[in-house]
Amino acid sequence: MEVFKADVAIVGAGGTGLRAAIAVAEADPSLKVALVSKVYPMRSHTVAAEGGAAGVVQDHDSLEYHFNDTVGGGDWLCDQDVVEYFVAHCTEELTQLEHWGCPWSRKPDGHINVRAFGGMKIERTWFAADTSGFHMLHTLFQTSIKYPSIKRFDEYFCVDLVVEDGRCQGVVVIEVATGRLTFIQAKAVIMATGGAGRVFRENTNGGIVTGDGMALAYRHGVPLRDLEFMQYHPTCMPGTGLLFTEACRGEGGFLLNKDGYRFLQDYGLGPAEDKPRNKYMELGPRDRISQAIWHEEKKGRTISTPYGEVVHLDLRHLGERKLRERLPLIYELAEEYMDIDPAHSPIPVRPGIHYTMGGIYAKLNTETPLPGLYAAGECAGNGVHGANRLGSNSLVDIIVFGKLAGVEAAKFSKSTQFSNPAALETQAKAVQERAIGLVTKTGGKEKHSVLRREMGKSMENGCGIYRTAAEMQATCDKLGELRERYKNLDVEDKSNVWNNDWLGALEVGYLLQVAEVVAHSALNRKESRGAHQRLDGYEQRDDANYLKHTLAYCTGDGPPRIEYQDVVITKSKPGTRAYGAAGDKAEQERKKEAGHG
Amino acid sequence: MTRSNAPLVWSLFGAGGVLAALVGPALVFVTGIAVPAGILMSHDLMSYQRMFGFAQSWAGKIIILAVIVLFLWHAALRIFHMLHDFGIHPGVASKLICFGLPFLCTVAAFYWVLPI
Amino acid sequence: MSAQMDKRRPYVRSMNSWWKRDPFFVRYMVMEATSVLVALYAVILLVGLLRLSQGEAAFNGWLGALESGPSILLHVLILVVFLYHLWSWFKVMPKTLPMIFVNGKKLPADTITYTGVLLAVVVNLIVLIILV
Amino acid sequence: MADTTKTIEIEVLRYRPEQDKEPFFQTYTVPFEDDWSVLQGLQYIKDDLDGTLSFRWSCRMAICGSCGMMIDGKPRLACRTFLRHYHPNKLRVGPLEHFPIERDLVVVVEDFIRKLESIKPYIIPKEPRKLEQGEYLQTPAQLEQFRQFSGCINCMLCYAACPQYGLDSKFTGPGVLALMHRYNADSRDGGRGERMALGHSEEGFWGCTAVTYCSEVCPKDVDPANAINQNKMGSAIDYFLRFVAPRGAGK
Ligand SMILES: Cc1cc2nc3c(=O)[nH]c(=O)nc-3n(C[C@H](O)[C@H](O)[C@H](O)COP(=O)(O)OP(=O)(O)OC[C@H]3O[C@@H](n4cnc5c(N)ncnc54)[C@H](O)[C@@H]3O)c2cc1C
Ligand code: SF4
Ligand code: F3S
Ligand code: FES
Repeated sequence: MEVFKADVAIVGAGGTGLRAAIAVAEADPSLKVALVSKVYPMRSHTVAAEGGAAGVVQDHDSLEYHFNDTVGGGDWLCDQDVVEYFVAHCTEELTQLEHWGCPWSRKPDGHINVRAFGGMKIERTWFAADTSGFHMLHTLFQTSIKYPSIKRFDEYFCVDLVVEDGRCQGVVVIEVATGRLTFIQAKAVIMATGGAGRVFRENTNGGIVTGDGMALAYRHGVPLRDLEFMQYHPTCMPGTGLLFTEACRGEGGFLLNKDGYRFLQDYGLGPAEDKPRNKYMELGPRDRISQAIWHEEKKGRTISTPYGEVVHLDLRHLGERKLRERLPLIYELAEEYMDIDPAHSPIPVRPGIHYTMGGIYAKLNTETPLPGLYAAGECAGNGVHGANRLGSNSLVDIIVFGKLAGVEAAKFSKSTQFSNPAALETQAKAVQERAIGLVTKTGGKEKHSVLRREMGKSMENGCGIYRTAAEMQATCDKLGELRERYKNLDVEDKSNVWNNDWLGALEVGYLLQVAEVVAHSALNRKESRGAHQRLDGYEQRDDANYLKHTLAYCTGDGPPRIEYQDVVITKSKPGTRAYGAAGDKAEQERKKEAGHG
Repeated sequence: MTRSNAPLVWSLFGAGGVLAALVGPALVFVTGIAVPAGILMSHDLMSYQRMFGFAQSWAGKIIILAVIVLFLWHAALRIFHMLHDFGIHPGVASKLICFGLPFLCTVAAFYWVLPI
Repeated sequence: MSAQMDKRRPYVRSMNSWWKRDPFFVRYMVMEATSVLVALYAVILLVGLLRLSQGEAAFNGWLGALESGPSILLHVLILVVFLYHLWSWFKVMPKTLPMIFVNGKKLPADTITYTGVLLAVVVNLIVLIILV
Repeated sequence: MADTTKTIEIEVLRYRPEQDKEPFFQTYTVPFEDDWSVLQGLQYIKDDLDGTLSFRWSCRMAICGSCGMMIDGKPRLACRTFLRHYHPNKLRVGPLEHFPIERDLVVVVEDFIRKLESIKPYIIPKEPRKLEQGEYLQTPAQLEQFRQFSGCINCMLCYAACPQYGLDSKFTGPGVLALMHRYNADSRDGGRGERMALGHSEEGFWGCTAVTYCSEVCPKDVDPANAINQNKMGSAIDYFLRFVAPRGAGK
């Protein structure tokens, strides 16, 4: 088996992985970086992000506001030390991207322009029209080419970590073009594999967002944290789940029910005004809006379509000119995919799974409990987003913590030596055999596409916007069944060259494991918080028992073991999470209280 | 990377292309259709005397040269590309044909028009 | 493992008659082919020049040849080709100019093309008027 | 989901290097909905009819650039081309032209990536700036000078459209040259001189014969033909100026 030695191996070349790679290269050009990605870097799903990235720039804004929005938005499940670090580094990282060439939209005077985003008190979302993630990713990819120490492994699929002596010492990868396996021996490994939205059926995520890194870390004993918090985005295309960015609402779009009524005012987000107002109405947080749509459906005030119930995203009043300038991609999506001209008709939308708040348990400095393994970006559960991520916080999460992971992994790799490859190679060979065994095995009966579909459906039934114990239990049972059936898999394609039937089978294996963690973590959390909302007697937030992170541990061939861990609270005591006029009132009261106390 | 010498011919190609668009149709119509067929215009327009007189003036010489030479070079580059497009890759032979001939014609044009 | 490497066997397709594959390419080739008649016209003029330099009799011979039926037909064809050249030249023009901004908006390609065509038509007419 | 009544025949070019000597067409009958893209049709084939069919895809929303292929002879993104436009006729799908076929609809793209890497596609600062100094100022008008060219999703449709690339793959090609122009035209950048050696060469701008089909097929209106051809004049001027002022503009 081929062996490649790297000081730092990075799995994933989305925004996180690329930023980490550059950070290692800048920290010490003599460190060799292996940057692995199952797709060419610019295909990574960061490319799909539309709306923008948050960083405080306006004079009347402050880090404290950004902190409060994030912690409140996360329903106080955020680790506040992490959030403090985060908000303090967003702007600097966005400026760094500007220096590297990112074409951020500008004000007439040449300064960065910012737009409003849901749940944010002040406009602080940097944007490049509505292709912000695309531009960030390409800027990072192209900049990474400058550094000769970064050796890319494009279209190499990671099948496992190699753990020896209690530390992570490398990864085993499949070269997609040849089916050949390579062992990348590394002193430190960074996981940057992105989210797991594909455990659900209707979602905004790309086909590659299959939670691979989470499952791999989990198998090696690293707990997955807070995975029950899966974000529904309220405005997705019925059927495909493609996203209409929150910026649609940031620019002033309305959400209407079947009577043309701005229903959000009935859900504590009002009063309704014509102009967008931060944290009011359509600029409320995603979880609240998705939940409101769910209630509208129950009240029979939504519109029926072949793809389910929808509400209307109304952009007509913004006018074609502004739409073409600020939301060109959205315009195109509506026109091409739905045959709708958003300047003249409202767009039917429904909630779809969008973002994985939880992930591989990582501390503030991105290290995981497994020495030598770091995690950052959407695959990490570092506690920055709590129970609900605010729009435009993720694109900064990936660069702030991507960079930090690079710096930390570089430091770690310098403090350690390569160990004797012999023992590692035995392990790597075993991994190889297992991976190849999946293809060469005959007599299986199950198709991975079938398992994937059943999983997605079951997740939607049990772990949707609102959850009950009975439904969650049914999903847990179903996932247990799928876990068993997976053992009886048959991979139809037996070839070596570009066999993505094989890779698809591996991905379904990852997905099933992550799905099980999501479902069991959800079932065990007997309260409602952020994106986890229950209808079976646990409708309230329960800080006494559940102001805690979920930690899910792998138990081998079975459901996860669930443990809990305290949330780090530094300066923001859990309060009422309110938006609209109620939010203003709550804030005033909090201030008063702080003044008295 | 070696610098391409394409700009030499390309400049002439471009100039020829513009000229062919701006005056080509009118010229073809006059010299090839209207005058010879006597439609709308009299034969006199292209009589030996008029033409000779025209070619005697410096302005005349320049116009004649510009039209003939630039048209030729405009065509030369396209023909060169076409050979390539048909799978005859740029080699000495195709360069000789595509650029050698127009070069000879250019020399000839100068040689013939200057003494007039 | 190098045995597996050999399994990769990229297949390279032929470019034979590529220009027949798409109407767009056919149009491109027609545009390129205009050059043959442009060259022919230049050569006709060049011969005229030679004849002019050889004296009146020679020149009249050339004029005579122009008056023949086939020659006139050929020139009609050449005229068509020049007109197509005119059109296609300005059709490509927007690609060859740097972007032009008017009031912060990019000048649309069609505007450039039509302006060019209009200009060419006017210049051709002026030439005609001068000559007549 | 709505009732599926319509079906369409999709002929897919298959090539499995380990068993096929050369590519051949295989026909699949696919039930579809009106809003289905060609990509969804292929996914249906892969999931339900034939798991051995290989193709690249990810975002489904015309932004990742993975799913470029020849659809009825035209280079298109499969995720942004809809089956209803072909129904009731059948539909032919093949791998992108001008690239070697790796397998089925997957082409070898290493050449493209190598080219992309070769043009220094990153800011080479005109004036270095520290993070503490904040962002470079860039007016919307300056942004407009390159914004369009920065929209390239690397889908390579333009390469499948460009016969000059097909005839001679040494030509750097539309997408990458557009990217080169994108950096040259950025007010923050001072690296034009370093990049133009390639630009001035036969492999650069001069390999283009202005076919312009590249711009026609580009799904993001990058207009690579413009990026290339607007540089020819400058390159030509530079060619001649060199003799007048040997250390002349732009090198
Ligand atoms: C449609 C959409 C719109 C969004 N809009 C916004 C927004 O406006 N603002 C915002 O802040 N956030 C937004 N987000 C969220 C944000 O884009 C993502 O959270 C973020 O980009 C994730 O980046 P990442 O680098 O962690 O992962 P990704 O970009 O997903 O990269 C993952 C990488 O891991 C690699 N990988 C995965 N598994 C393997 C394996 N087994 N082997 C090898 N490589 C592997 C992949 O190839 C890829 O390179 C949006 C998300 C979506 C889906
Ligand atoms: S220029 Fe257009 S067609 Fe070419 S790769 Fe870029 S986006 Fe695709
Ligand atoms: S198609 Fe090719 S030849 Fe030039 S204009 Fe486009 S690169
Ligand atoms: S799947 Fe991403 S461009 Fe088509």
